[in-house]
Amino acid sequence: MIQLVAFYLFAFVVIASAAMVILARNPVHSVMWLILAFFNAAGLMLLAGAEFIAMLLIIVYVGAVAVLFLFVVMMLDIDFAELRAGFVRYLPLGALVAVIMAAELVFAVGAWNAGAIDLAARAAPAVTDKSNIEQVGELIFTRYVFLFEAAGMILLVAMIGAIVLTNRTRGGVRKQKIADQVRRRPQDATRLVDQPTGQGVEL
Amino acid sequence: MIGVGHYLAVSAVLFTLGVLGIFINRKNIIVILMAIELILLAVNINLVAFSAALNDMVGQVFAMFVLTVAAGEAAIGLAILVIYFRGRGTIAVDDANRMKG
Amino acid sequence: MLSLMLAIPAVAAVACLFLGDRAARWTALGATLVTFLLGCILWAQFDIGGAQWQFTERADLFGRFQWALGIDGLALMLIMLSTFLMPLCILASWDAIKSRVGLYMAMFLVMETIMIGVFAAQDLILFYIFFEAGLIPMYFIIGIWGGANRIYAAFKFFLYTLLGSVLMLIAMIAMIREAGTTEIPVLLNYGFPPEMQTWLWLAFFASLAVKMPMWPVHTWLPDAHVQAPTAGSMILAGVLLKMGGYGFIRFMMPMFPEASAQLMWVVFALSMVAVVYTSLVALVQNDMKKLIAYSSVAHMAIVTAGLFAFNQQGIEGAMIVMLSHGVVSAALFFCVGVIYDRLHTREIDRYGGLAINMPAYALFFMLFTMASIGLPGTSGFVGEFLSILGIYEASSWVAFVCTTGIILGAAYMLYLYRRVVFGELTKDDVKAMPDLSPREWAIMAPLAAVALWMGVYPESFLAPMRGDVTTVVARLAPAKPAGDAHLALGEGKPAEATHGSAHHGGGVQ
Amino acid sequence: MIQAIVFLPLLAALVAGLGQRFIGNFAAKAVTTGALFISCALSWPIFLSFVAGTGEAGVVPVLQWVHSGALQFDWELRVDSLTAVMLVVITTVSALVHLYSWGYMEEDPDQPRFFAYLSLFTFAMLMLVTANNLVQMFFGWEGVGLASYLLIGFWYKKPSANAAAIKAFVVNRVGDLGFMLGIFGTFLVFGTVSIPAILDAAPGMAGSSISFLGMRLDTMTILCLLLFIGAMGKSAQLGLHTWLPDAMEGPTPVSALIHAATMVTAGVFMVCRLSPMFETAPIALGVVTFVGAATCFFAATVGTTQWDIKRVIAYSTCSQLGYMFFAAGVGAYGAAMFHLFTHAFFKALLFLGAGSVIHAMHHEQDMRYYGGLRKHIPLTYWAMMMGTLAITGVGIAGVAGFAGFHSKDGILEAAFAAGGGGQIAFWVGIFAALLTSFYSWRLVFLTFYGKPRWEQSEHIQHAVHDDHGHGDHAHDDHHHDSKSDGTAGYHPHESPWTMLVPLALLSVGAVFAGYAFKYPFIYPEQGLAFWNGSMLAYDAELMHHAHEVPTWVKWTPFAVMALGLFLAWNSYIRNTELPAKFVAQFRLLHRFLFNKWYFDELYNILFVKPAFAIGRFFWKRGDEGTIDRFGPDGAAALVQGGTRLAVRLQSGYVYGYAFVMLLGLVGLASWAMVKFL
Amino acid sequence: MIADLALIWPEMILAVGGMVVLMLGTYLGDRQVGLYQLAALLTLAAATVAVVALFGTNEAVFSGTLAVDGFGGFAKLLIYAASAVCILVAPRFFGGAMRAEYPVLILFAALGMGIMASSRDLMTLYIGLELNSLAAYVLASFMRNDERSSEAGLKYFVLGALASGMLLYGISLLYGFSGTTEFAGVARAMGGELNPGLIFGIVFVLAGLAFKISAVPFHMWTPDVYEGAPTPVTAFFASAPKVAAMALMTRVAIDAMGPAIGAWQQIIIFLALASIILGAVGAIGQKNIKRLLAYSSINNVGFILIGLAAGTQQGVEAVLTYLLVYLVTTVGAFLVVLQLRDADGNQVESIPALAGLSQRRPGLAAALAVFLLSLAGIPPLFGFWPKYLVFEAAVNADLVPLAVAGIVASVIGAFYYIAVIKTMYFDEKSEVEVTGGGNAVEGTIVAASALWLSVIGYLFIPMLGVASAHAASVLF
Repeated sequence: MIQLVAFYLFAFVVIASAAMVILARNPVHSVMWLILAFFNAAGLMLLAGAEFIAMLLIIVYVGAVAVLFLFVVMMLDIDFAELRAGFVRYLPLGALVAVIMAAELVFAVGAWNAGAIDLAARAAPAVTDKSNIEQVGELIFTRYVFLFEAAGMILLVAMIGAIVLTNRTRGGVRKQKIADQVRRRPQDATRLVDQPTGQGVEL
Repeated sequence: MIGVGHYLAVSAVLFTLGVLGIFINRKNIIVILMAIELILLAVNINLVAFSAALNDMVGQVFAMFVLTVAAGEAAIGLAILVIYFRGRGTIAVDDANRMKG
Repeated sequence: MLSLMLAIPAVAAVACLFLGDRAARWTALGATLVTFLLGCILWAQFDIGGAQWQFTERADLFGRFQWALGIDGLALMLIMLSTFLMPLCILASWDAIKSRVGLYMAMFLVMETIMIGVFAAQDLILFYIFFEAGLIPMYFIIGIWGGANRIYAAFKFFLYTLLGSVLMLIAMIAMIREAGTTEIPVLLNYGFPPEMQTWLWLAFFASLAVKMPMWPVHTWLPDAHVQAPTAGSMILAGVLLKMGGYGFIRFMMPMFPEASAQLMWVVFALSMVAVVYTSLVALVQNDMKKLIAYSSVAHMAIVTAGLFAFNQQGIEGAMIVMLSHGVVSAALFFCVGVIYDRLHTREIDRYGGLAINMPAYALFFMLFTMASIGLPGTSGFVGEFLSILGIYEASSWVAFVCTTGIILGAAYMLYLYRRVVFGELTKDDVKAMPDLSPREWAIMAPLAAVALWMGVYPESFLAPMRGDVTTVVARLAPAKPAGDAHLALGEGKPAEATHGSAHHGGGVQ
Repeated sequence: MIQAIVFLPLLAALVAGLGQRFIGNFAAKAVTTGALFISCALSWPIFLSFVAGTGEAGVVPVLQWVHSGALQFDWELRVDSLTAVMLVVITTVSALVHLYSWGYMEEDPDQPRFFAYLSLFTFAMLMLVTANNLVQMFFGWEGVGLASYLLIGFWYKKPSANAAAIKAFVVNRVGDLGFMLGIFGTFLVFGTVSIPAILDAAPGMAGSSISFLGMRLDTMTILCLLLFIGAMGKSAQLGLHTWLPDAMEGPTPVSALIHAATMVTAGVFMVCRLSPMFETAPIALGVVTFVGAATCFFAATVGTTQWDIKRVIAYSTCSQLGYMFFAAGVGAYGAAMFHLFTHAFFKALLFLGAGSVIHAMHHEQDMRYYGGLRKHIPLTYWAMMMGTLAITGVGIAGVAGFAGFHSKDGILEAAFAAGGGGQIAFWVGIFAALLTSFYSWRLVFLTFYGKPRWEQSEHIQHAVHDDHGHGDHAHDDHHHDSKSDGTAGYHPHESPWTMLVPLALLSVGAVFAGYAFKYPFIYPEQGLAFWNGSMLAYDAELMHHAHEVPTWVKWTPFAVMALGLFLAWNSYIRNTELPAKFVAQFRLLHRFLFNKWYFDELYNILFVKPAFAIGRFFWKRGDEGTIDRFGPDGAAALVQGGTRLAVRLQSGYVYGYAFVMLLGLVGLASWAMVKFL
Repeated sequence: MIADLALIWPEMILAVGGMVVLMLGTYLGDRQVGLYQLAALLTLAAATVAVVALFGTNEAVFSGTLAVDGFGGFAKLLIYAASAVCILVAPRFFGGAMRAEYPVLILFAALGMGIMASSRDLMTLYIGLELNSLAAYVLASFMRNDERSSEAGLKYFVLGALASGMLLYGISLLYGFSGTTEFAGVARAMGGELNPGLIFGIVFVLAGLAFKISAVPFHMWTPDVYEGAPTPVTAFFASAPKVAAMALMTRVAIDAMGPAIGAWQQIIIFLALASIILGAVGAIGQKNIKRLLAYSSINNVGFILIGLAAGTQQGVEAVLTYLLVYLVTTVGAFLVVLQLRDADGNQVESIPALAGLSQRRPGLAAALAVFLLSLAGIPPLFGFWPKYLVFEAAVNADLVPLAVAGIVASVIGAFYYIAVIKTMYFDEKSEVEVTGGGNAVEGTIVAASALWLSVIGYLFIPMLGVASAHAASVLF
């Protein structure tokens, strides 16, 4: 019973906050709504018994992604007043299509029936004597080790990408260059000037 | 135990909201990126729900990968957004149509 | 031998791309002459009455299909036509083409390879490759060296004919699937199911009718001819159109005899319309090339009708019309080219009175005009006579209409001739035009000689084809519908009906 | 020998035509004329041998032509009495015309070409008459058509000449349509185009029927009718006659040779050659008779109103050809050929005479501007008299007469004897004879009698003016004086001997040809011997009956001739106002006749103008307006429209793109749902 | 597990090689471009050798998540070759501005594509795809100071993310309704009664993959991204990912959805025809050669899909052959585009500026003409042959109406190819002095591929036939 209540609560909040994400005028608010949505989604997952994923969701999404969003929103220094409000002109049509899609999807998933599924096909049936995180860990280090490594490559690419795109050497930043300092000779730095009277020094 | 159908319905609605968020939005591109996160969230809920229903761990592993990728995607997406903003000085969706036809 | 004939122009074409103008001209001329010589040897060595396929070559180069060449009499004649016209085309563009000569000559040589390839291919896919490939050089020839509206014409030519051809490709695939082979000689004797034949026939028809061209898909031809340079028109009318006719007799008729018989009426109907329609259109043209282009359509309509007469005379006649038209229309286009080179207009009204200052030209032009009209003793007659005679056996209506077309043919050609060659020489620029140069003589004379030769002693041309035509006729014989003549012998006929209508008919006539 | 007769002219034509630049004018003329005289000299012995009964019909093969399945025909030369008749007619007239042209064409710069054309024509005509198969006959048929076209348009600078040439060719082509269809049908029925084979098999086909253009018709009738259409075209029979008067645009020798003596009689020749075939088709023969008689009448009526001297003779020719056809139609082929034979002489004579007049009158052809020429050009006058006497058929029944008398009377008697439709033809013929006499004498009177009326002629004025320019002013008075006598100071000169010799020789023919050869041609027994083996269905019995017609029948032609003579004399000598009054009285009738029954106008409205209009319609509305517009251009426009749409779709807005993707997704999903669930 | 490592040499080489180049770049800075280039090329070469060495193996490794077989090998060879060319031509394009990350990203993208082509598990599919995609997003906006480049990256990213969302959603459905992510397991589920979940899974997965191969209506990003991305990157996008995605799609369709052919065949047919027509129609009137080639790639993808629609081994062979020939052609075409520079050395992308190119640079114009006509599939150019094969496959699979529609639509496509040729050959010289010119390597590649495509290619038909048949047989 409490589960049911919790489920409906989480479900309602996650949907409502998702709607607010796309409807909010201020992007900062959107990020906030997004975080709320993530929290509630994590709750849903907990209810489903996926503790590890639920935690991951909060750590990765809320802890990293959403913060990143917030950071960028702030960093870009957007003039929110200038942002045009409102929606595209084919919103009604778009909304209609979206509703149709939602209906179809609900219809499709509604057809799910455990009996029709060949449970023998499952690659990693869950067992009760191991914790959720243990089972996930076992899988990713055995069966899915290749993909785990590949996922690492993805993160590497993301890193490289983010750096290569946004990193730039700014002018005016002073940086210690040891080699230059060592290589420096007096004649490079000093100049002997026969200074005529009545004129300033030209540096 | 709540039926898997409930989860799936929630996920379907989330997915739809995410998709809707991409194309009805004229305000700025960041919201589009967030909509994408919503879509991925919907997928994750799906995977977890199925995983639970099937009593199979693969779905959860998959969800983990999706999370990983989503993080990477967000990073790259924001990076592109940043350089776009640097070049253009705006992130309004309406302005990103230098190329068309 | 055939491979050599394909290789010589191809190699020369590559060479021309890298040569200077002068060298390119001579290379092209040399290569085409050598190819013509080889063609003559081919003809001389062709064993009339021997095996159906001669000079066959096979090399399994492509895995899925073969490099298979070989000719029968029909192909031989068309190859001869191509190789004969080619040096003349090169000569015809000797002075007229001044820019990018190397490319031009290369395109013509490629064209020659392609034409020989089309007629010599013994593999369905190989045939298709050659058949389609012809579009490219022609596209360049029209587009680069053509007239003012060349772009439109080039595009129309390219896309129109391409659209036709692609359907044929699908049909070919279906044939290969059904028969399990790409070899034309085998396919020729394969019995396709009648239901399938109809579809295959229609697909081939779509392609070949455009190529031919038949009414109402002929409109690319006037545009292409008008805009093409002289030699381009010569080769277009001389050989390229014949690919359509060749396709009819090589593929559609022997491979789909039942469908051919069933759909004969389509061909007949379109041919009848074409003969009258295009002749009337030709009558009102102001552009010389357009007029001749329309006349080509009318002639080709006689070819199609003749082929579908399904008898020896009709088919042999149609083949002779093709050969004759190849020579005569090429000659006529060259006639136009000669004066176009001098005055740079194709408008008929700009000329007049050429007989005065260009008597030799007038003579040749007259000869070709007459050959085009089908005057007995010229090549045009033998073909038209035979084919319409054949058609008559199949349908007196079609024969009647085709013959009507011949009257109109006389009208528009003579009208053209009159406006260009006869009349007073009033215009100063026309007056200043010199008569034929030796180079032009060298082009006109062989064409004239062949036109007359074919008219007086067509046996040279008929003999190699006879056996092959017989084969086709035999193949068609089971499906052949009865003609509409229905000769009823005997005295027992009720006299009153016969007499009454006979008298009436006579009165009308 | 026959090869020499046929091919010498061709050789000469080639030499003169192609080699003119190298051998010069004189040589070209000499070669062609010489060749023709040799041909002529070789032809007469052949003819005479047949007359004498020693000639042997035979076929000389020359070259293989076309062998296509069952259809086989070769180049062959057939000689028999029918051919022999034509040979002498052709070679003789042609040789004389060649000679005549030396004088007539003297001032023309293009003489070699002219002579080459003449010889070429002769060759084609000879090929026609020596044909042993229908296709070779068709070759000759078209060959003479070509030569006729070239010669009519010989003065190619004249637009009217060009128009006439094209008209001649095209109208002939209409006839050829029938001829060709006839050949096709013949082949279909008999499986051969060899004339002897066809004629052998023809009787066996009597009574059979065949479908033609969806109609079921008697085989022989339809074949003969189709072939006859060809004959109508070439022989300018009613309906397809319009080209002949216009053909007078050509030089006069051409008119004499082609449009009087030889080519136009090819139709008659063909009907005679195929007579065994026609004999199996009574209905077709009826049509031949009808058309012949109608032409005979029609042309004669028109001939009475024309002013152009050559046109009068042209209509006369047309009319005479009508005679020949109805003779053939009633079965009197011998008589038809006889008239062809004699007609060749006197009509060529008339034309050449007219040419001589025209030559003398500086190319004036309008008889209104002639008059009183008898004294100026007496030799021509006498030659024309001979011709006129021959054509009008002056002679005493049962005794002797001019050439035309024998042949025309032969026809009329045979027609009368044939009964049935022949009787009607007889009366038409009689009436036409009256008109013939009238217009022939009218021509003579207008030209040679009365006062000179030359001063109104532009040609004469032109000539005089040219002379005047060269002469000196002292003659001015004289000039002025002479104007009052209608001569405008112009003095016609008799033609040179090259023109007069042919006139003289033809006069001989016009006077004696009838009497000399009437036995082999139309007398029952001699005819049978003469025509034997020549594939001509000679009906000795009919000829027998023809000789036994009532006396009034034999005399009527003469009577109407006399009546015609009187009328002409009355109108043009005695009371020169009469014609004008008559015209005023019967304005409509005159206009109708003067305008040649409005055939040209009718054809113009019916065929020529619609052809151009329809052509233009097909071109602009059909090709450009429909086929191109909805075909290639339409497709192109459609694609362009698609392009615009695609470009609009590609708006550059990311949300638009997303929307399209979503639409695609939802569309596919919905489709799959509907399809599979 | 350790034994499995011996079978993924290509992947390991690429991963290690990529990281090595990355390290080199970090320590040596952006100056040693030649070195990175060389290292990357060597890596690719080594990977290629590894692929070739593995020919003939047909095994599933890592618990069946990855396949090592001829099909993947075939695709990988194409991918590596295209990647190599795109690395090869980059320095000239970027001038001094090329950074070490470029070859690294290409290598990682190639790694991802290799994983895509070898995947036999939905999870592998996704990881491979994303590895490739993320690298591609970065590459598209690689010229970060160029507004068009960043906009291209942005669009590619947003739409790509949406597409992978669709794909993922579909995958989740397939997983949920079949209980497994393995292709074989999914196929088993498909063999039973189809339910809405599977159907929607099919639709969503195909839609996601269609985005990668830019099939209509999921092509919208293509023209803009192709135009905006740096030209070597565009060349890369037009070649390697197409091969990978197409190979992946083929695998998914045949291996995972094989029994449900009735459900996906119609979808593929729709995608095919829509791509052919829209690709052709959209290309007409384009003024930018890169954009034109983008539409051309859409158009060609349509033809490839016809081969897939057949769903037979012959169809898959046709797809593979088509991919090979298409790759050569399109890379060649982009190499030509790369060589086009005006007098100031700026890239020329405008088609009208090409007017008279045949006189200024006859060789280059001829090569481009060959490529374009080959793309149009006009014989005797070799581009005809794969077109023939796909239509043959379609006809043999009783899809005659599809073949007819496709081939008729191909005529529309021919229009814009010959329109470019018209500009180069028929028009008067343009005002822009297009000089063109490249180094010997580029010239050789262009010349060789043009020559191969002109007629010589036909001699390779037996070889291609054997290779593609071997590769395709894996799936059946």
